[in-house]
Amino acid sequence: SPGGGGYVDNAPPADPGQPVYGGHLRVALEGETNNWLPGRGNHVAPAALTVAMALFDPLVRLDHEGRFQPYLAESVTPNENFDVWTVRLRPGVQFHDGTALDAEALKWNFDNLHKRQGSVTFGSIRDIDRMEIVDDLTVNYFLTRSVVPFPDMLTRAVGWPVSPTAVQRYGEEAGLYPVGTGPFQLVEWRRDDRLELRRNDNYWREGLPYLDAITFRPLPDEDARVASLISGDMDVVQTLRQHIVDRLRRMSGIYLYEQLGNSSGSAIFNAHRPPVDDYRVRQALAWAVDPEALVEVLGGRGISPVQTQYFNEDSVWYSPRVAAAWPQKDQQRARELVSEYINDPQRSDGLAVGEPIALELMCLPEQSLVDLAQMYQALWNAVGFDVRLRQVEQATQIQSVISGDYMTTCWRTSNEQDPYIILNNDFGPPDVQPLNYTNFTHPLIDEKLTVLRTEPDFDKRKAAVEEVMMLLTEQVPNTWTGSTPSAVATQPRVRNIKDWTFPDGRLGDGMPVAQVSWAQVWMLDEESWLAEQAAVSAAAEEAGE
Amino acid sequence: MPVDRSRSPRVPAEPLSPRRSSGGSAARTSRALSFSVAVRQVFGSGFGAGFWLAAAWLLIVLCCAIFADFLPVRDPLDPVIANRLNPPLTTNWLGADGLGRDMLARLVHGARVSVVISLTAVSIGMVIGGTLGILAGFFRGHFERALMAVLDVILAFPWLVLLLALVAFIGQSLTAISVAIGLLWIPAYARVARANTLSVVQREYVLAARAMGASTLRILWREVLPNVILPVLAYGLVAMGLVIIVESALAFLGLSVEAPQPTWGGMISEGKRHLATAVHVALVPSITMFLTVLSLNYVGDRLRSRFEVRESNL
Amino acid sequence: MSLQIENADVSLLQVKDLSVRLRGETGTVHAVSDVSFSLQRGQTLGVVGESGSGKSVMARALMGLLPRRATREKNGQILLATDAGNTDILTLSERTLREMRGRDMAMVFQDPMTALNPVLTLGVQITEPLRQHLRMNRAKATERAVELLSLVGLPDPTSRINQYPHQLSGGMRQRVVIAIALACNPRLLIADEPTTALDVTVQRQILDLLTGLQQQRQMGMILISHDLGVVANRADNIAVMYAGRIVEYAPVQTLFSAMQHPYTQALLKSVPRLSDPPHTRLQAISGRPPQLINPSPGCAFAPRCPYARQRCHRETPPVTSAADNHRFACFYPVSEQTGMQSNEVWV
Amino acid sequence: MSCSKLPQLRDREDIVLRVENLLVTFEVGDKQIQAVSEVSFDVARGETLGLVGESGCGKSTVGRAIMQLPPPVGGRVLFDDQDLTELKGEQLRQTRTGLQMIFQDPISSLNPRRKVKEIIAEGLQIWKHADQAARVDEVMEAVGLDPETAGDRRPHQFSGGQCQRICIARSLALDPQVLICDEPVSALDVSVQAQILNLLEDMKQRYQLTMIFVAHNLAVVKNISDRVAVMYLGKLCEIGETNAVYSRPSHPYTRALLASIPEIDSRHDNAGGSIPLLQGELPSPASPPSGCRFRTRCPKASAICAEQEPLMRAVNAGAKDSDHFVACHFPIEPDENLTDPPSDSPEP
Amino acid sequence: MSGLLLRKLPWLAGTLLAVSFFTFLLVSLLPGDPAVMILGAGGVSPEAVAALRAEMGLDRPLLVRYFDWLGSALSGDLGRSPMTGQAVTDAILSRLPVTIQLGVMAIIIALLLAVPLAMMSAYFAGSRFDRAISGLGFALMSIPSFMMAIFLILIFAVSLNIFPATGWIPFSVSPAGNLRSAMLPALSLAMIELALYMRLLRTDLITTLQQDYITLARSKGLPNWLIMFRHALRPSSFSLMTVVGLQLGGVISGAIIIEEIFALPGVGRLLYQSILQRDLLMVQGIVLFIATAYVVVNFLVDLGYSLLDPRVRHAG
Ligand SMILES: Nc1ncnc2c1ncn2[C@@H]1O[C@H](COP(=O)(O)OP(=O)(O)OP(=O)(O)O)[C@@H](O)[C@H]1O
Ligand SMILES: Nc1ncnc2c1ncn2[C@@H]1O[C@H](COP(=O)(O)OP(=O)(O)OP(=O)(O)O)[C@@H](O)[C@H]1O
Ligand SMILES: [Mg+2]
Ligand SMILES: [Mg+2]
Repeated sequence: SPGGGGYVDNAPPADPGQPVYGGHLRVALEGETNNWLPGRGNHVAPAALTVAMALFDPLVRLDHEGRFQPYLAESVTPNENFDVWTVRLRPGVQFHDGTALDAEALKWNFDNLHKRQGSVTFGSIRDIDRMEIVDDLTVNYFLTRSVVPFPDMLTRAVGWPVSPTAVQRYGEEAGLYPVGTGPFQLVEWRRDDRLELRRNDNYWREGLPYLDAITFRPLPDEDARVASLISGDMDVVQTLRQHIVDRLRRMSGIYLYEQLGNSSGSAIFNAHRPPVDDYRVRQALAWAVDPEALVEVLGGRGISPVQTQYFNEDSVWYSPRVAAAWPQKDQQRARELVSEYINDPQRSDGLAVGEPIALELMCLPEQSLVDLAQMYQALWNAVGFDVRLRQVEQATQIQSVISGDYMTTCWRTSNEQDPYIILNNDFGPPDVQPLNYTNFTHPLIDEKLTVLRTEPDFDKRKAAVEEVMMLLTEQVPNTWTGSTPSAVATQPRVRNIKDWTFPDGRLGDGMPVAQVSWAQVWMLDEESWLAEQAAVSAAAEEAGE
Repeated sequence: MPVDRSRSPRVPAEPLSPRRSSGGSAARTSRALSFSVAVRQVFGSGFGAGFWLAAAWLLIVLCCAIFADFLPVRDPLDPVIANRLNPPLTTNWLGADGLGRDMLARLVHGARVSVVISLTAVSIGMVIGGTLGILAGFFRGHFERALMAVLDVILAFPWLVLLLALVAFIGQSLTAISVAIGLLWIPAYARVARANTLSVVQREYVLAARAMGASTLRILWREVLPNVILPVLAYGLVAMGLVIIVESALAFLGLSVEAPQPTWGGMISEGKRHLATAVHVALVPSITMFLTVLSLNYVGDRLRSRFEVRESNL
Repeated sequence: MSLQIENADVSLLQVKDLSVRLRGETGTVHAVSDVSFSLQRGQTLGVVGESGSGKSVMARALMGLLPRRATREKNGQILLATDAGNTDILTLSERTLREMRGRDMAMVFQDPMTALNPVLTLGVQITEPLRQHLRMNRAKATERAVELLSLVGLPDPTSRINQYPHQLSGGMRQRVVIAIALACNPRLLIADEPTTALDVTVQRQILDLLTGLQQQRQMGMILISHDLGVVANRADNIAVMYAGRIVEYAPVQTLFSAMQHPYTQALLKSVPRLSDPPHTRLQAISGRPPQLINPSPGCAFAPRCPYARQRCHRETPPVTSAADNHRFACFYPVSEQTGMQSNEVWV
Repeated sequence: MSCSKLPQLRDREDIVLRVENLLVTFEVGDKQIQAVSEVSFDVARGETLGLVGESGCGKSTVGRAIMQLPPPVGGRVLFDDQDLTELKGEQLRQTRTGLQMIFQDPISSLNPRRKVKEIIAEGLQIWKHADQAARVDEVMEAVGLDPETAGDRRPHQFSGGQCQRICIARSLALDPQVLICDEPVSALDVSVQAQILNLLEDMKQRYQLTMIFVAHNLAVVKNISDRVAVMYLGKLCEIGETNAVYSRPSHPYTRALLASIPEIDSRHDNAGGSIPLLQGELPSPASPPSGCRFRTRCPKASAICAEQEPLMRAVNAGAKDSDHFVACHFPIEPDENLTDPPSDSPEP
Repeated sequence: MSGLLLRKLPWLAGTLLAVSFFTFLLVSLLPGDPAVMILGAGGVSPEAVAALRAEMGLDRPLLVRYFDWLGSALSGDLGRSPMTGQAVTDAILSRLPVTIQLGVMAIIIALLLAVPLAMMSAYFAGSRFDRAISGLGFALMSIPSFMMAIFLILIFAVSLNIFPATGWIPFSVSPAGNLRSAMLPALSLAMIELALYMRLLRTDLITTLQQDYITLARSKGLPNWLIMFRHALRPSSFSLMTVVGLQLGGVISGAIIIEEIFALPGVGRLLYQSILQRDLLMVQGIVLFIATAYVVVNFLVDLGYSLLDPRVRHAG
C-alpha cells in the first residue's frame, strides 16, 4: 500500500560528475502561465517560477542557509534605519535583446510594471515608496518605513528585470515575449503547448548555461506527466502532489529530487464570521483534526511530515515548542469545546442552545482537495459539527475569500518568504492588509510584526516568530495538513537539478517549490552517457567478482 | 451527450406531387401502419434475452437508489483510513477508495444520485421541451418558427460550454446540477416532441375530434398527448443514459454534485488519481456506469424503435 | 395435386407448385401456396387478387428476388425458357440469376414514385442494365437510352436523360420504369400493379403502352392487378388469387362467362359497375380477407363462402380442370349450385 | 337566393348545404397554390352528392373547407342557412356537429390509444349528452358491430373494414344532418368495399342523412350518388344528376374520365379508342393554366379557352328545369359525334 | 441555387446576431470577477480591483459593452485578453489548427469505420454479425470520451508505448509525429461519433434497402456492391450528413475534455482555461467563434444537400 515499502533508490548520485555542454532538455510542467511579464502574470505557481529561473534572474536569492545573497545584483545594502536600500548592479549584464541592464532599466521596471495600479505585484511592494537612480548601475529604494527583510521582495517577480525596450516594443503583447537576463532566451511560445528556449550566449555568468535549449511543456494532468517521463517523451517532470511523489519513489530508471517546502495545505477560518469567530470553535476544529489522516488521504505518508506551524522542521524558523503546543488529534478535547460553545447562551452564531454548529467548508473542484475536504468533513462531523461542503471554482473561491464572504475554506499557504512578509500578509490589519483573509488580528501579533520588520538580529526575530506561533496555537486562525513536498524527476542523463551555486561558489537554496536553476543543469550526451553506463557496469562486475 | 438524433435530414417531401393512393396499395400501407403489429411487438415477445437482462440491471440500479439507506452496506461517507485503497474482495467487497470508504456503499448511494439527476434532468427536459415541442407542432406558424430559431441558436453552442456556464451560475448542489442538465435537454426534447406531434396531428383522428367539436385543449390532451408521450418517454431512457454520461463529464472537470455526495462520475474522476496504484477505484464505478448506460441505451432504443416516427415526418 | 401443363415445350414460363413462406416475427406467412401456371411467348397472364393475396410475393419469386427470410417448398419449380434452354429459377445461383434479371426477365413496379432512385439521373438508371448485361460503353448506352425513352413515348428524351425522377410526373416515371424493364429485350415482363398508383386518365395510357409493346415484342407478360377491369381486356388468361393460392385460372372469356369459383363470382358481384344505375344494391362478401399467418386447413374462402359446407372447412380443395385450360380449386363450383347461373352477373 | 353567376345553385326549400365560391389556398414554400378555386354547389336534404376528380384536384380540400378545417380563404358555406365561415369559436364548434366527416384511411382516423367505445362516445362526451352508453350501443349495432365484444377493444384489433364501421358509428353518434365521406372505401379491399358502401346507404336511410361522397372511383361514385360534381385542378367542371352526367358527359374532361375507366363490361370500355385519351399530365396547381384550366389537355381547346375562364352554365339550357351544368366554352352536345380521330394514342 | 442562397442569407445573418447576443449573455452569467482573477490572490485590494475593472471597461452597462464588443467583432477584432495580453483572434487562430485537425480526424476516422460497418450491418440486417456490430455501437455509446481517453492512454501509451500519451507535434515539425500525437485524442473523440454514425446510417440503409428502387436495381441484375454503393448509400446518407454537421457541437464539447487530458494546445482547452480564469473576452471570442462556425457549417451542410440530393437542388 502507498506510503509503505516498494520504494527504490532513485536518488541522484551525490557526485553529478563533470558538466557536459550541449543538449536539448524537455521539461514537463504542472501548468501554463497566463503572462510572462512580471507584474502582469501570476507568477506564484511552481510552473511559472521554474520557467522564470530560465528566462529571468532574480536580483537576490537565498542561499542554503536561508540568507539573502545578491545574485543578479552585485550588492544590496540598507541604511542604518533599514528604510533606504541601495542596490548595485553588476556591470556588463545584458538583456536577451542586447539592452543593457542598468539603473535606468531597473527603475523603468519598477515604475511601469510594478508600482502601478492594476499590477499584480502592487500589493506586495506597498512598503516601497519610490526608487531613485544614484548612478549608472546603482539605485536607491526608499521605503515608507523600515523593513529589515526588504531583499526578500527582490527574490520574486519584482526582482526579475525585463528589457524595457522589449516591453515597449511589444506593447500589449509584451507578456508573450519575455526578454530577461536569464540563461535562456525565448524562441517561441505556443501557449498551452510548448515554450521553446535556447541558450543565451551572452549570459553574464561565464561558462553558463550548459544546455543548448530547453522545451517547457505544460502537462497539467499528473498521470500524463509521469507517463510522459516513462515513455521518454520528457526528460524532466515536476510535481507537488504527494501521491505522485510516492509513485515516483517507486520508479527505477529515473532520478528523483525532493525538497520539502514550508508551504502547506490548510483550512482557514474567517474570524469575522460566526461561528468561527469564536476561538473555542476554531480550537475545537483544530483538536478534531488528525493531520496524519489528512496527509494519508493526500497520499503523502512518509513524504509530507505533518505541519504544525508556518515552517517545516528543516527551516531555521522552526520551533519545537510550537510543534508540541499545536492542537491536534484530541477528539475528546474537541467535543468538550463544541459542547461549551453549543451550550453558551451567548453563542455567536445566534442559534439556540443545544443546536449543532453548522459549518460550511468551501473547496475547489480539484480532486485531491475534494478528498481533503471530505476528510475534514468526516473528522469535524465526528466531534459534533454539522459540516457542509461547498464546491466552487477558483474564480468564485478567490472572490469569496477576498470579500470575506466565506466561513472556512481549503487554502494553500505559500510560506517560502521571510516570516515578516508572511505574517504581515496573513495577520496585518485587514483594512490596510487585504491579504489577511482570515481577518484575524491580535495586538501581540502587531507588536511582534514591528520587531520582525525592524530588528536585524536573527535570534530576536526568531523569538518574535515563536511568540506569534504560540499565539496561533491558541487562537487557531487556520489548521495545517502536511508540508508540501516538491519533487523533480529526471531521466538519468540529466544532472545537477538541485545544487546550484552563486557566482562566488556559495551553495544555493536548492529547488524550493520545484524551482530549478536551469543555468547549471546539464545533460549527458549519447557518448558520455554510454561511457558512464559502461563504467558503471564494469564497476558492478568488478564488485561482483 | 445530448446527441440530437431527432433532427432529420431536411429533405422535403416530394414537392407537390400528389400521390394517388388507392385500392390495394393504400390498404397495404395502412396495414403496414397498423398498430396491431406495433403493439404485439411492444407487449409480446421479440425483445430477446439482452433486453430483459438490461432491464433487470436497471431494476437493480433503481432498487439500489430507492433502498440505499436500508441495504446492508456500510456508511458511504465514513472514511476508514486503514482501509484506504483496499482492493476488491478484501474487507470491502468492491474495494475502498482513496479515503478508505467502502466502494460498494458508495456505488449504491451513487446510484441514487445518478437516478435522481437523470430522472430530474430528463423530466425537466421532457416537461418543458416536450410541452414546447407539442405546442409548436400543434400550432405551427410563428410560434413554431420562433421556437425552432431559438433552439437552433441554443444548439449552436457546445453543450459543455452551456453546462459550464449554467453550473457556474446556479451552483453545484444536486438540484442545481439536475436543473442545469435538464435545461440542456430542452432543445432535444422539443424537437422529438415536435416531430412526433407533427406526425400525430396529420392523423385524421385529430381532424375527426375537431369535427366533433372538441376544444383545442381537449384535442391536445386526449388525442395528441397520449400518442406523443410514448415515443417521448422511450427517448427519455436513452436520454437518461446520456445524462449519466454528461454528469460524469462534469464530474471529470470537478463540476458535478458537491462532495461528499457520491456520484458515479465523481467516483470515476476520483479514481483517476489512483489509476497507477489502485485501478479498481476508477474501474469499478466505470463498469457500473457503463453497464447502466448501456442498459438504458439498449432498452430505450428497443422501445423507441417501436414508436419511432418515420423520418419524413420529422 | 399439380396439374398438367399443356405444350410444355413451347411455354416461355412454367411455374409448378410454387410455394413461398415468409418467416416473420409473429409467425410464418404462407404468402404463396402451390401456384402453378404456364405462360406462352407473346401471351399475357392477368393475375387478380385482393391486397395481401400474395401477388407481389409471387412476382418476386419469379424474379428470384425473394427476401432473405423467405423459404420455398422444395418441390416447386419455375422454368424459364432462355437461350440456354429451360432453367429452373429456384435452383440457380445468385450469380446466374443476377445475369438473367433484367436481361431475360424484367419487372415494372406498382409505384413509379418510389421505383426510381431519387438521387440518380434517369440516364444512369436506364443505362445500368445495358452496361451490365450488354456491356455497352457509356455513349452507346446513352444513345440506346434515348431510343428507349422515345419508344415509351416520353417527350424530349435527350434532355430528360439528365433529369432526376422528381422532375417527372407519375405517368412519365412509369414510362421510364417501363423503358428500364425493356432495355435488354426481356422475354418475360412482370408488371406488378403498374397503374394502381396512377390517375385513371394516365392509367389508360400506361396500360395501352404496356400491352402495345408486349404485342410488338412478343414478350410474355404477367399483369398483376387488384382490379379485374384492368386485366379484363388485356390478358389472355386470368388467374384469380386468394390467400396465396390461384383459386381459378381461365382464359378471359371463359372466366367471365363460366366462372367456377365462388370467390370469383362474389368478387365480380361486389364491385360497383358503371352500367348499373345509381343506388344498385351491391352483393357484399361478408367477413374479411384471411390472415396468411399460420393458416388453418381447409379452403381459405370457406368462412365467407355462401356455398361452403363442412368439407370446405376441413380439406383444401384440389385444383380441378373444368374445360379447356380452365382450372379452379373448389369442391362445390358455381356451376353446380342450383338456381345459380354462373353468368348471372352479366345481365 | 342563387345569383346569376352561379346557376348551378338551386333555388329550393330543402337545400341543407350550400357552398358558394369556395376558395382555399395553401402556402407551399414561397408559393401560394389555389387548391380550391371558386367552387359552388349545393346539396338538398337526403341527397347524395358525389365529388370526383383526379388526385390533387382539391376534393378533400373542399370537404374539409366545408367543415371549416381549416376555414376557407373565401366564399360562404351555408349550413341550414347559417354561414359557417362567419361563425367563430364556441358557436362554430356547436353548429359544426351537424356536419360529420369520414376519412379515407380508417386506421389513421382512429386514435390508437383509446377504446372503441370511448372513440364513439367522444362527441357525446364533448357535448355532455345524456345517456351516452345507450346511444353508443345503438350506433354500434347500426353499423354492425357488437357493442359487447367490440366496445372495449382498441382500433388495432380490428380490420380496415371494421375500423371504417367504427368511424361511421362515431360520426353518427352526434346525429349529424350531413355526412362528408372523403374516399371512405379507397383504402379497403375490394371485397370489403361493398360492405361499407351498402352500410352507408343503409345509414343514410336510417338516419335521413345528406351525404357528400368524395371518391376518385367513378363506378363507386355512380353507385352511391344522386348528383355528381366533377372537379379539375380546383375548379368545378360539371355538375348534374348522376345518370345525366354519366350517360351524357358534357365537359370534355368528364368524358375522358369516363372513357378511361377500365371496365370488365366492354360496352363501356374504350378499347377501340373512339374517345381520345387525355394526353399529358395534370398541370401543377401552383401555376394553373390561364382561362380554362383543362385546356392544356383538352382536345377541343381553342384560343378563347386560354383567355377566358368558362362560366358554369346549364346543359341543354332549353329545358326549364335542367339540373345539369357545365363550365366549358365548347361543351359536348348530346348528339355530338363521338368519333374524333384518336389523334394521339401512343405509337410504339 | 444562388436564389436559395439569397433567400437563406438573411436567416443566417439573423441567427448569427442572435448567437452573438446569446454568447455575450452567457458569458456575463459567469460569476466571479475577472479583475480579481487577474490580480490573483496575492495582489488584490479593492482600489486595485476597481481600477482594473475600469481599465477593462467592466463597469459599463451590459448592453453598451455588448454593442461595443459586437462592433469591433464585426471588424474582426475580438479584443485582447487582459490576462495574457494576447489578441483573442490571434489566440483562436493559433489554436484552431489543432482542434480542426482533431475534429476532422475524429470525424474521418468515425466515418471510415462507420460507413463500411453500417453497410455490412444493414446488408446482413438481423444476422449475428449485425447484432455484434450493434452491440459494439451500444457499448461505444455508453463510454464517455474521457474514459475512453484514459483507457486508450493506459493501453496505447503506457503499456504498449505506441502513441505518445500527451502533447502535440505540429504538422510542420513532423508530419508523422503530428499524426502520431493526434491519434489517441482523435480516436477517443471518434468512438462516440462512430457509434452514432453507424447506427444512424444502418437504420437509414435498412429503410433504403426496402425501397422499391432497390428492388428495381436488383431486378436489373446489378451486382450487390454496385447496389449498395450507388443506389443505397447516397440516398441514405442525408441524415448522416446532417448529424455530422450537428455533431460539431458535440465534437467541440468532447474536444474541451480531450484536449485537457492530452494537453493539446487547441481551442477547447483554451476555452476551458479561459472560463476557469474568467478571461471573459477570450471566452466570448471563442464561444462566438465556435457558435458561428457551427451555424455556418450547418448552413453549408444545408446547401450541401442540394449537391447530394437533386430533389432539393431543383426545389430551390
Ligand atoms: N417482406 C415481407 N415479410 C413478411 N411478410 C410479407 C412480406 N412481404 C409480403 N408479406 C406478406 O405476404 C402476403 C402476400 O403479400 P403480397 O405483397 O404478395 O400481397 P399482394 O397481393 O401483392 O398485395 P397488394 O395488392 O397489397 O400489393 C401478405 O400477407 C403480406 O403481409
Ligand atoms: N395542408 C396542405 N398544405 C399544402 N398543400 C395542400 C395541403 N392540402 C392539400 N394541398 C394541396 O392542395 C391540392 C388539393 O389537395 P386535395 O387533398 O384536396 O386533393 P384530392 O383531390 O383530395 O386528392 P386525393 O385524391 O389525392 O386525395 C393538392 O395540390 C395538394 O397538394
Ligand atoms: Mg403487391
Ligand atoms: Mg383526398
